[in-house]
Amino acid sequence: MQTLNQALFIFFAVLAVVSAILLVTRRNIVHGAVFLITTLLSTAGIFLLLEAEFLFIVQVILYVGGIMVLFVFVIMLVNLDDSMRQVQFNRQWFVAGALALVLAAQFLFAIWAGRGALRLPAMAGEISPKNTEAVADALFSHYMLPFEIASILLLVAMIGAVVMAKRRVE
Amino acid sequence: MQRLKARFGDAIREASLDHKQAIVLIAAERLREISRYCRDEEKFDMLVDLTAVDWPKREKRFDVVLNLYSFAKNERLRLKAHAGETEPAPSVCEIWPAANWMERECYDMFGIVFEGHPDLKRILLPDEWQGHPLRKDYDILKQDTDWVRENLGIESGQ
Amino acid sequence: MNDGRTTKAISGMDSVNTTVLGADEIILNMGPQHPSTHGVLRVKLKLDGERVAGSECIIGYLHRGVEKIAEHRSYQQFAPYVDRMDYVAAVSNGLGYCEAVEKLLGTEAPPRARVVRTILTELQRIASHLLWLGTHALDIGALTPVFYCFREREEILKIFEKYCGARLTTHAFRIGGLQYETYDGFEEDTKRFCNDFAHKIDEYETLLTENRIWVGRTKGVGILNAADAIALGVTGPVLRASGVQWDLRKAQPYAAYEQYEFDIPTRDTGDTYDRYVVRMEEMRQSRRICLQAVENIPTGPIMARIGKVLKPPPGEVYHSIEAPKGELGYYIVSDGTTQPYRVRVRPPSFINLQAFDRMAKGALIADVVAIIGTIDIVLGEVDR
Amino acid sequence: MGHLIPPSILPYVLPVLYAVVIVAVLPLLAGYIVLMERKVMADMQARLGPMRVGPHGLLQPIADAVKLLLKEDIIPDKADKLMFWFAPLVSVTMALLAYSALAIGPAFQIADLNIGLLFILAISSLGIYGIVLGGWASNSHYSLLGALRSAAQLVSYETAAGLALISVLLLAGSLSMKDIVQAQSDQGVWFAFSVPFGFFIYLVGSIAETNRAPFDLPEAESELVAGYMTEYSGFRWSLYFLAEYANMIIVAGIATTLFLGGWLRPGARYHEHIPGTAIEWLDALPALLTLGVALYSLSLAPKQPVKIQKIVMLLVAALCLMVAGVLAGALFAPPAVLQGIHGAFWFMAKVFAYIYAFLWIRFTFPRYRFDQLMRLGWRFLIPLALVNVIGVGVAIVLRQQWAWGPIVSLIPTTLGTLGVAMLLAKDDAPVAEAQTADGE
Repeated sequence: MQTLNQALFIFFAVLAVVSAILLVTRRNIVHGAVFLITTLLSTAGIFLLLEAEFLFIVQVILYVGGIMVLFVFVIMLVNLDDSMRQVQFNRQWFVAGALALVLAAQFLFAIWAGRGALRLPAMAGEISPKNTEAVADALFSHYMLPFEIASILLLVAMIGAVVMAKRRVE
Repeated sequence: MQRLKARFGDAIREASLDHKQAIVLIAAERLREISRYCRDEEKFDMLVDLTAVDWPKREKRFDVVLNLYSFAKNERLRLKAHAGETEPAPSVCEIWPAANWMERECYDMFGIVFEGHPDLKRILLPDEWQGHPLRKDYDILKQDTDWVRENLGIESGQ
Repeated sequence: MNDGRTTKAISGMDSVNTTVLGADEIILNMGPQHPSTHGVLRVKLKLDGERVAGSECIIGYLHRGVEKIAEHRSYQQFAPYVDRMDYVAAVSNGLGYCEAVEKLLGTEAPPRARVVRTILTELQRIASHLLWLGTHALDIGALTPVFYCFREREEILKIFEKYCGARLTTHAFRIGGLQYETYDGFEEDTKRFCNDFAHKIDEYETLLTENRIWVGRTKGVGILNAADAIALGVTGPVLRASGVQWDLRKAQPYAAYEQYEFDIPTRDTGDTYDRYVVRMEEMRQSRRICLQAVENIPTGPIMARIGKVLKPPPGEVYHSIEAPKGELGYYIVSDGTTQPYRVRVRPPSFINLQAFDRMAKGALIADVVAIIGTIDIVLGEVDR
Repeated sequence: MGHLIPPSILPYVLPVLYAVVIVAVLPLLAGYIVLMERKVMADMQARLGPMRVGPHGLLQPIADAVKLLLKEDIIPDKADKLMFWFAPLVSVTMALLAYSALAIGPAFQIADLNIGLLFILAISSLGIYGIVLGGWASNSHYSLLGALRSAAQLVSYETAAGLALISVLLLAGSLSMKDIVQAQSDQGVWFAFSVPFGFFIYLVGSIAETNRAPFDLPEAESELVAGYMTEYSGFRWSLYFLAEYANMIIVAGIATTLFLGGWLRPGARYHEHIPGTAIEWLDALPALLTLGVALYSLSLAPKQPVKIQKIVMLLVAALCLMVAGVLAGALFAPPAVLQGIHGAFWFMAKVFAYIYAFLWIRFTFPRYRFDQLMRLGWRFLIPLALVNVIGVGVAIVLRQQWAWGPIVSLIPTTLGTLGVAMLLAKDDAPVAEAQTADGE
């Protein structure tokens, strides 16, 4: 079981990184969108490896099934022919590179500092109890308030969308 | 028909009955005015058909023929007006919108120009076609050979 | 034969501009080879998103110059050409032409011929409406009615085949009467057809009339009010669906229609659903006429005494009949020779199609298909 | 067998085996559903349907498959090559992936995820990408319009179908397919009867989700020629076709598991025994049915015109006899095996019944217009589904709080939902109502 899990983990990790890089460098925006989807799916895969299948499902349905569909919709509706022809890499290439280096340095330092804790934890005994129930209990007991606030926020957003759509129709 | 004669007098050239169908020959210039009169007072509210007949030997060679029908009186009337090859005939599109395509077809087949028509262009034949087929002098085998050759790439349609 | 139109179509085709669903309109070309334009009709639609901003019908792909040919044929020789115009209702074309020439000659077909002509024309009307219903339903997406309609239409075509040997372009009538005596099983066949046709119509009705989606797709689509209809010269079921109670068979009876009583179905809103209901009702009325006519077909000659060579006196005549699509008129000018000087055909489909632009304005793309179907056009008649 | 395979991958062997079986059987099954569709369509339209290839057209699917393989595979020149190749793959893989959680029989399930249903929903919602990318890649105006329309349709009807499923989950209490069926057998009633509205909404939602029948607007022949599939041809087109039929089977599978009691034998409580034996009448039914089919095809064999068709017919008869033998043999096997085999039979029978309903609806109803379709989805189905969920919730509270019987508690809520449905229908289709008001 151990080797297979690790093999899968490595596969997902590499897939995520590669598609992220490809995502940024693509000229054709639709290819970019597809690579973004592969990145999200590979992170979902990693969730699954950690037996957090509820998170896996939420990631798949919410991100890939919902938000990305919106992305692809917008890409289709907006006329992209002229935007594709513009030069992708303009002069800020420099500044971006420098910033990335700084960020990378910070990451490395953090990993190096905490290297002691990086041992792969032994598999947590038998497979953890139903992950969904665990998430549900936590959600509705300790984090009741943030859950309600979030739902109200969503409600407001939905109503806002409807109102905007209504005005455009008239 | 008597009412028409009384109303327009000289404009009505002749009025006859052929096969028990009323035919009234009128002056082309007064066509629009007479048709408006027919539609409003005489209740001929439907233009059934508008066509043309080619009499090459006459100096005004074309007969523009309007068949009218009145729902109220369940009667038919045929107005005929002479039109020359060059001078345009008045269009009755504003009185009966039905005339739009029929006048376009007359223009396409006979070459009668209807002035006052919203957009007079050929309806059945391709736009660049030369010649008007239904004229008597347009031989049945004749075709606009250069159009055929240019567009279809074959020697001749026959 | 690669008709000139297609090259023009390709060269003249407005390139569908690349702004996908941008603000400005898109020009969408439907036809001439489009599955639901009932033949070779090309419609140029100016779309604003899904709505039709403007439309222009481009016809002439099937133009064969029938009227020019008429001037080089004798009266009898021209009769078969008439069937080729509205090939779906060939018999009623033939009736119109033969009666027009008979009027020109001043003769009348004998009573027996007139009754048989009425029966065959009414059967042809049912067959034409069946074909219309099948294809119209298919365009809107109902896959089944087309097969039921064609099953019934097959019965009628069998009767035509037994009578005059041909199914579609029958050339069933001759100037002055009929060519053939009715075959001996004629009355039984017609009676059998009419009897079991009654509950067949109810079968279609149950399938479509109360069908929520059918009503949703046809109600309020392609509305044409009475004033517009008369102004545009529209005739036939389209006019009756707009509320004008007018049918040539009642207004100016011809053949043997005055002997039978039947009523004229009309509706008032003039949308696709009303035209559907009017045509279904018309089928029932035609069935009634056929039943009454078959009861007593008078005996007697079937051909008026006119010479082999027809030389009508110079003059002109306009005669029109109620074809399934509308008023089909013949304006024949004769100059005393054996060949007509000018034959003008008043094609109902051609003039009804003119109303398409007014009906399609503001409709959705899906409705355009329904509107073309509801006008019931046959391109052979539109282009002549 | 255990010692042959290294222990570390033992738990994976059975699922992989099942997966291989499903992936192999699916194209064949999809092909035969196409044949079934054409035969049923023909039967409803007073004609015969494919008769020429094999006896009664039984070999037609194989002929179709070969034809599709040989057909030229055209790629439009300005098309986006990568996307054009990738899009149908997405559709097919998502369709096949969704089978992993489907429980065909009590034993026959690839992976009993405890979030089985949610997994299938998630995966089938990814199917949209195949359609949208396909429409975009073929770079033609028609296919793009078709793709956008079908995406909008899928998104809006998925919510309705999802809500309908939630109302059932409240009763079932678990997401795993096996537990849902178990809950139905414990409560002794199929959820279709206890939550009729859930079943109705899901039926309509699933038809819309697989782009079929009255909702097949994206590839409405008359306007957009073939929607997103216009530019595809040959094998690539058949991938889309396979994806569509696979989706149809999944949707039917979900409906069977949730509403029609998965692999439960109809009348699970009815234990009438055949006198003198331990076999229950209903258990013997599958065997008898397949036996009957075998005998019928045997009787047809001599009547086949062509010799080769006689042989094929005999083969079919032999196949049916074998299946009947297996089903009969299972009667005498221990109950676990009996349930396994018969469960699979009942599951497939219900799936085919559900698909038959699909076909039936397809051939009687004309096509919806796009705006009507959206209006029905958003203004009628989704609110009704919400009310239904609330209704079922109230019913459960009634049962727990005041200990009403399971059935009694559901009746008032169902009636309440019915009332709301009438209300919604009233204002939703003013057009139709107005017609009947003044009509005949």
